[in-house]
Amino acid sequence: MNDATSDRSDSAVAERLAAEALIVDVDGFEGPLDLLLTLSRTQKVDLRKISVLHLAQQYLAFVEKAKALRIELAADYLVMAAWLAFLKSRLLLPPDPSEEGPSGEDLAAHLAFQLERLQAMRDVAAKLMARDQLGRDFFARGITQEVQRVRKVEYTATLLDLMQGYARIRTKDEFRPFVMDRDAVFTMEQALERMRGLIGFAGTWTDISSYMPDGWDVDPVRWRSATAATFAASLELAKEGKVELRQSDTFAPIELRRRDGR
Amino acid sequence: MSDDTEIAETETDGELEQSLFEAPPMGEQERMVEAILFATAEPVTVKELNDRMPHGSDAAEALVYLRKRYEGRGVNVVKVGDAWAIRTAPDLGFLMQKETVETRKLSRAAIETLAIIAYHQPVTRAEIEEIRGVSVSRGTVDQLLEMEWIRFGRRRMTPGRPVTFVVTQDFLDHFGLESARDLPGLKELRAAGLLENRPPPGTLPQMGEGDVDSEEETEEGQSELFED
Amino acid sequence: MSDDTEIAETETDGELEQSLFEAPPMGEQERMVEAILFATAEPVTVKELNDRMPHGSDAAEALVYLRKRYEGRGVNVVKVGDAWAIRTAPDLGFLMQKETVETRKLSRAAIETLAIIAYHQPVTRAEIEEIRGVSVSRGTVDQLLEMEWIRFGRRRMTPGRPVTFVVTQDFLDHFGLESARDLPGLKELRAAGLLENRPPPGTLPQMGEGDVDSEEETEEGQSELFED
Repeated sequence: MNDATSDRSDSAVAERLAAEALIVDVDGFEGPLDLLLTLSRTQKVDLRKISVLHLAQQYLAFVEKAKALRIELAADYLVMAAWLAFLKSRLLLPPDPSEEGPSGEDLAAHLAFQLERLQAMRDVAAKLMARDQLGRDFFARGITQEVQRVRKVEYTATLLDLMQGYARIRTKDEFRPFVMDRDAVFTMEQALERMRGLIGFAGTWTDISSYMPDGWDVDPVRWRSATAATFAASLELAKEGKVELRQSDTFAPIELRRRDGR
Repeated sequence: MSDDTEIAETETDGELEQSLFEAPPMGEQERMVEAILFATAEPVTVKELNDRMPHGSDAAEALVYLRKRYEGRGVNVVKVGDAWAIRTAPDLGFLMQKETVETRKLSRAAIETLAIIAYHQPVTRAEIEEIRGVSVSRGTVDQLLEMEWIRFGRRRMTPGRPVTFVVTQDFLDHFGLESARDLPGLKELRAAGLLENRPPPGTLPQMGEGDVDSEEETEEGQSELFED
Repeated sequence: MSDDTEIAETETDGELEQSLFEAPPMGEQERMVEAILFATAEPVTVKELNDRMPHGSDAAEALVYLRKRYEGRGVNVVKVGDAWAIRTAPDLGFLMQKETVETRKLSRAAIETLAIIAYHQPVTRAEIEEIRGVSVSRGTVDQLLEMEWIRFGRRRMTPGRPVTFVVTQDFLDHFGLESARDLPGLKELRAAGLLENRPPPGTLPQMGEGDVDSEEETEEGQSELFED
């Protein structure tokens, strides 16, 4: 009992010293894994033979110390502490057959693997940095000769480009995606506008074809469009009550007269 | 140009006519490779060499001779990835104090991150974090990218398609490595299984970005943990 | 460092002990000069070399050997003022140029001008402008001349004796034509859907006015072309 107590107090002192040393530069740790790795060094054994249980206890003791000293630990340190506490219980208690998931040994093995891997990365990082380095141990060419870039532009055109170019000039027209050609269309709005200006004079019955725009009777396409627009405009004007329309027979001329008064 | 032709004449003699259409003799090709490598500070790929040399040249073969010629000399022909460069012999570094460029001191985090990328490439940020057990700051990766020691590799074909990082030719050049396979201790690490991407069994706390699969498991574990 | 020691050992053999206190063997000094000249950004004087090399070295002598070693190689040791440098052999200067060929589409103005020349040759600048309805920039014609797709034809025997333009053999080769007469006529252009099926507005170009020389040559082709 006595022995045990003194043992405990001895190790407690050592642990406290270690922990305090750690606490002083807690900022220097790059996360909980780094802290674990540092703690594991106190075991002075090969990482493969490390006692994960002991390590968990060391870590938990460290966190306790930090708490006692009112040192705020980042959340991931606490998460690790919680996980290690869980791991510790799994390692200590007999396995519960009803419990699922990996065994305490699996978890401990993985943690040991993580520590070993991190240590290995640190070792090779040091080896890497110890290598001969460019600009420190060996050197590149001091006087570099610029490679002159001779930029040569080669212009090309295809026969089709040439033909299209020529065709474009010959038709003085753009080659463009298909669009409705609107220049042969006389819209109803245009017809209405034109007729509104003219119906003032239509005191007597007049053939609506006389309201057609000038020059639109030459080209059949334009004639057709102008006729339709004028007719539609006449109907519109009749609807508005501005004019009256009549037709004596099928295909006979449609006549229009201003509607007075009302 | 004229010297070039002269040499071709003297060396090939009767075959002059042929040589006008064929590649220059190997000795000439070696001179050409030598001139190009000397002129540039950056490593030059075999393809670039061939592109710059007369049609039909075989820079790869010329390099074999040239490398041999410079063995043991004050400067050496070195291979850097798939490119070639001339570098001073490392044992003469002491003569170059004047030339030494102050290199930016890398933080411990940056050095470790660099080593992890070199040894585990292609590697995702989450994997780096898993190995280091701490999140990787943006600045660290940015610094390494800026130094052109790492670059983005292919995206990983896993959910989220995360980008990966790989080391560059500049990295190899800086550390005098022919290829990433020549990294110190690589074989040993592989043999020890330390380069395997071993998934944590179940309930390890997720460092960095947690992966989706184990989320509920972790939560379950933690609700248990936090009972007291 | 190991290379260094090996060479020192093999070359000096029994004198090894002595060499620890004396200048390195000449072979080593040559290597050093080689490395310094290679890595230094500026030409280096003999004094600077001696200052940087181990005590007792004779850079001037090492330079003699080094210069000899690089004779006829792809790079040479050259004297620049009273300093020394390694430079690319003058006959290999052509390797230091990298030609990048960029392919660009000919501008619309150039294509149209070219087309007019091809269809109407020999044609004066005034005629081209009349056909295009806009003035032809000097740059456009120069570009076509430079590409060697057009050349000057005979002067027109009209007041002012204007030069004419005709297309070249290069032009025919590029477009895979045996002669300019093989250019598709308007009928074919229409059949190919390149001309709209309606009479071209405006006036026909004034062709071959006073063009005595080429009358017979072009008549046949053009009568077909300009059937409208």
